[in-house]
Amino acid sequence: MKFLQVNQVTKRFGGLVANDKISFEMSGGEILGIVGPNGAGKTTLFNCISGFYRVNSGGIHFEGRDITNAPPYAVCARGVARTFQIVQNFEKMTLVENIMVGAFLKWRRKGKAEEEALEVLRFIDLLDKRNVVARHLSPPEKRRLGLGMALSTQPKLLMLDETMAGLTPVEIDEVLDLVRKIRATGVGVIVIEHVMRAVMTISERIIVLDSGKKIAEGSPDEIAHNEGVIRAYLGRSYAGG
Amino acid sequence: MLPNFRERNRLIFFAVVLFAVVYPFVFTRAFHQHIMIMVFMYGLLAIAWDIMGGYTNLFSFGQSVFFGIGAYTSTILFLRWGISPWLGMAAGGCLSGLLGVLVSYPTSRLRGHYFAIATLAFLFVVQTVLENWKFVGGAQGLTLPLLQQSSLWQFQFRESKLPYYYIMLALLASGLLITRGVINSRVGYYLRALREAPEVAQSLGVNTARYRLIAIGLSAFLSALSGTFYAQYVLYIDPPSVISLGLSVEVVLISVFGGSGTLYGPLLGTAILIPLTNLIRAWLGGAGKGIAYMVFAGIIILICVLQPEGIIRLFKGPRKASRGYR
Amino acid sequence: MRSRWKSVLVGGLIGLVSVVSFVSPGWSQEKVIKIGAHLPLSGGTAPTGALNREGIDLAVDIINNRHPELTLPLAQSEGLPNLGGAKIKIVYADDRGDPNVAMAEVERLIQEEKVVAIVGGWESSCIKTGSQVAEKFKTPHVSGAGSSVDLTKRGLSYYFRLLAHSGKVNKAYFDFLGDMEKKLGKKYGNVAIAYENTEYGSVFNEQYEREVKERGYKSVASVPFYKAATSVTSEVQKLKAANPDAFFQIGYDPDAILFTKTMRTFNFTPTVWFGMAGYTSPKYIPSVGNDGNGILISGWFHPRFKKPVTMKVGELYAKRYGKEMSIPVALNFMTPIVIAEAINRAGSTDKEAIRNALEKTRLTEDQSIMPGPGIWFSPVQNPPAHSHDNEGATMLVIQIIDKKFEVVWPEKYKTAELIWPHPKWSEK
Amino acid sequence: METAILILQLIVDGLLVGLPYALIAIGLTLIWGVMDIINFAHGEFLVVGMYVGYWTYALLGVSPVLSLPVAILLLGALGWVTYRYAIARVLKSENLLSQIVVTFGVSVFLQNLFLFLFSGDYRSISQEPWIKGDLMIQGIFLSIPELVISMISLLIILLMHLFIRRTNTGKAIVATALDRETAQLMGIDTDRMNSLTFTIGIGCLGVAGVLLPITTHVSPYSGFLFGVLAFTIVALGGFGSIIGTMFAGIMVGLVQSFGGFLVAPAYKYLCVFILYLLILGIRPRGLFGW
Repeated sequence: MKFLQVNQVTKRFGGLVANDKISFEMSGGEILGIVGPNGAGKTTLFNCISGFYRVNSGGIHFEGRDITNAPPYAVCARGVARTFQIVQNFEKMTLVENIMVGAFLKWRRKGKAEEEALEVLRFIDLLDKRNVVARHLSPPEKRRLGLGMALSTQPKLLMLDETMAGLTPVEIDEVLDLVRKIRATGVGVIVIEHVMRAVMTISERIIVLDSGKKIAEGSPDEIAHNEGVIRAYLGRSYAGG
Repeated sequence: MLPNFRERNRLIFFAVVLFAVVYPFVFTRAFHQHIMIMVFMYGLLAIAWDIMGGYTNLFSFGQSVFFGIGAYTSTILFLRWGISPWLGMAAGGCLSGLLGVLVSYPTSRLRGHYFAIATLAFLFVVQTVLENWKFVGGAQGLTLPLLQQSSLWQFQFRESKLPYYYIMLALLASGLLITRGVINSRVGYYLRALREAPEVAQSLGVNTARYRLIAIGLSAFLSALSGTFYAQYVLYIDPPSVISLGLSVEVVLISVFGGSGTLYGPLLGTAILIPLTNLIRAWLGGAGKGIAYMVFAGIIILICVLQPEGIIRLFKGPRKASRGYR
Repeated sequence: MRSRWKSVLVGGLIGLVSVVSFVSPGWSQEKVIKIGAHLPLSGGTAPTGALNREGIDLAVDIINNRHPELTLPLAQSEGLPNLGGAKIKIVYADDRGDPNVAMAEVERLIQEEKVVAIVGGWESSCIKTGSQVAEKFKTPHVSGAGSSVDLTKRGLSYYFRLLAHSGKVNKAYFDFLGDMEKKLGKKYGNVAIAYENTEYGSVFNEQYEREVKERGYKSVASVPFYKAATSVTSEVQKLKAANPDAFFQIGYDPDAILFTKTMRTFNFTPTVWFGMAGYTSPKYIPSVGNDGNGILISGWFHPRFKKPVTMKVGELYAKRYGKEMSIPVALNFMTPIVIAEAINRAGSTDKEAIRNALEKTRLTEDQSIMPGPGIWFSPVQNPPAHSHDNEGATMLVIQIIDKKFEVVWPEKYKTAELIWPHPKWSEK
Repeated sequence: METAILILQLIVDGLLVGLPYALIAIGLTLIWGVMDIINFAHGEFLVVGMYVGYWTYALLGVSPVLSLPVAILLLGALGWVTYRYAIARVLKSENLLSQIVVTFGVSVFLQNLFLFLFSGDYRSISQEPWIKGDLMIQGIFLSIPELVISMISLLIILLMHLFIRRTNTGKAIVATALDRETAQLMGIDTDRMNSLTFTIGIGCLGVAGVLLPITTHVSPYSGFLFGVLAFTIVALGGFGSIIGTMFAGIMVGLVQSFGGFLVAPAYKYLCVFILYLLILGIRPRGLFGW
């Protein structure tokens, strides 16, 4: 059975159709990039998969089990974790406490959860700040913490929503290494990104969305030269040449 | 700097426990013992309220409803079927917890002031129903018969207040331990997480609705224990004295004054405010026209404006964590 | 700098709390017998509490000083002769009209102030908890107010009540109604009641329902209302639809005024309108003016009712406070006198001796300003019989005539002619 | 024919009760909508107005209507002072609980201040020189004072609606309520909007306050029930919407009137709160909220 199956997923907000019959599949341990201009429905698709939005029609199956419209905590329990476009941590709690909240999903006892949390902090290179209150972190550190929190639930599929936005090239490379490290542990990754350089280098396969529809799917090279994609990104005139 | 800070806290904790145990032998006058018993009773109520208000941001005025359910359940079980108030207390706690959960389920999804107003409406509904329900004594209230001699099983003591004192102290201590256990466990972390960012907590596998209900159930249970104690202590309960906005609001003030969302904040608030109001009432009450409560309110406003986080933050010392980011 | 200032504030607060709690008010020990009094000196019924206080102060003045013209006990002498002229001193406590505050305050009076007896209490619920605490500490508690029957149905041996309980109040109404029906040969079968939904009101309603059943009347409407309501429109609508012959309204002055205004608006005029409690408060007539004319009140007291000692005490009160004596002043007036007489007769301030003396109290008609043949108490009996209830207490039926209270029944004490039936709103 | 008159009478009773409720709730809806603050002292501020009205009558022997301007100015000033010295500082702390408790402290303080100044007495204006008497139109009974108060309430509500919808300051207040940050970006001094909203919100309590002692009584504790009803109306009507609050106020009045007659007078307020809990379950955002 397929690792992740999304077929004919449609999401409407009143008249606006944010996702229009989008379908794609993922085999295990793959990095899938999702790109598209602003308002193409990328984050909406994310929220549909992770249960924050109820889907108007279509189905989502993860490891053969139907998770369409399941509540976010159930989707997470199945092994699908996500980060948020606007980073949100638990401001008043320390770093280790932030991670522990996710860790508690797998380990009921406080001691074991704390151990796992410290492990994750080492993985995302924030161990030295474990007792710092999240509010005092720098934006890039906050984003890494967000990533760590998602990881702490031991997911099989990790969905990253614009994790690289606003980072310096050096910081972007750090995140890319991190994603590769995650991928190496067998975890599947979906990346939503605007930073083309990053998504092109990291993704094995890319889906392009434009105004709610899937207009292209393929390897980074195919996508780079795809007629429709260029038109969607750079507007009518460019595509002509 | 960190280690001796924890030392200082442990020292204070033992000093307080010692003071509480020794107190009735030092202050033998019943009035002073009465004040301390009220401190314990309101203390348990404030801790219970804080589980909902402080740790889960479910600001509620319904605390006196749970208190009232505790009082009425044990009293009716005792009057109608002769069941010992101890069993009545347990039954009252469970019933109150159950009712709290059932009623809060639809409204717990609401945020901030909606939930507060819903609990206000709920308080008014329960009070009106009790006032007109003959089976529970309606507006006349219920009088517990005065037993000829004290008995632990019937939870009534004639001569001195000491048994009441230590029973309430034990109830408060158990409430504190239960709360501490919960706060430091998985449930505690989940509650603090869903207080700050419910969506993020959900995305990390926290069933926010269920954990809110756990907080409400626990808070209702502990409040009901205080209710049964009050019924056995006063031997007469009627809707206005047991289920009233005044009581709910007093509990909120105490908890916030002391510092909500902390374990010992509500206790500190009770330890300061309850003696203060009783003393002012005893001292000026006879002559004054409610001056006591004007002073009380004035202090609350002052504290809110000067120290919004509550008194307890004064004693927390420097922020526990160093500032990692410049 | 700011945080240091804050800890000073809190330190000062805790210091204040500890210092204050150890200073206990102890007065010098000249020959004084301390009696405690718990009344609502703040809260909703504060004005009535203040009137009670005036009555008690006047009674104490009569005990402590010589008043030869009065036939009240201990009026001739200064203080208590059998105890070397010891003077009575009242220690007041504010129970805010709240039962559990009453409990704490009575306990403080007994334990802290070391009073030998307790008087007072206005609301039945406060007297209930106050007397329960007095019983626990074996201290006599005499209340002049509190008409709820439950108070004397608990088999308490230290609690005594002077007031006719609401059972007798209802009996007086229906006796009066029975007399009128015989005299006019008409039957006023349909009756309705609007009662305040509190302990006081619902106990009264229970008595009312028993009288209605016993005497074969038909209760066409029974309307509990929310005390101190903002509006009683739906209550009056309900009553008007039931169209009763006799209408009973029980509640304190805010609701009495509101009912009067709303009944006028909806032109609701029962043949007989009985009012309780609120209608006797000094606030009622000034607020409603002529609209109150014709209302019948079963009263425990009337300042101008034809009894010499009552008239004289009325004058004393008027001289001292510049206004006519009202019911809240009179009800608790007798309580310090009854206790002082008992202490004097017992010749000691031992609480047990006082209790025994109170059980044997036998005051004649002229030794009390209240209507009825005098003051003596029923023995302690187990419920539902009444323990320590003032058997001598009887009721008057008073009517508001031309904005003044006049006694209209029983005939013996009449001060004016009865208006019958209740006048139309237009005629008032 | 009989029941038709009765239903009409109950509708009229509901309106005569509902409109003043709505006027009282207007201030609350603005304050709540703009600053997300529960003003617990709303009932007590109303009582300030009631005492102004009563004492004008009792001391000067004139109709409380004359004291309308005084009451509005006094309450407006009181609202401004409360905002500047209590609310503004607590708002900065973002501590939800302190924000609720501070207004609650003001309410307890005011209640006991009244008790200290005017004792616990229930006072009402019995012989109102101008607005008095009753009406009877085709079997419907009306009290003139209640009619006058309802009409004035309606007038003030519509004025407030126009102010909010038509004037610039009004729009600025709405903007602050909708999205504080964006409003600030648009150059709106949101702090001034806050104090303005508080001043206007409390000020219009003066209108209702001054006239109420004619039909009901004022005591230090009268504020409680009016306050709780106002909370419910605002939560039902949805925060910040003037027209929504008006309809919610009228609905509460009708439920109180019909519930009181058909179910039982003791349950008239109960019906209001049960209705509120039901609607809350279906539409937490209130019926007309934006």
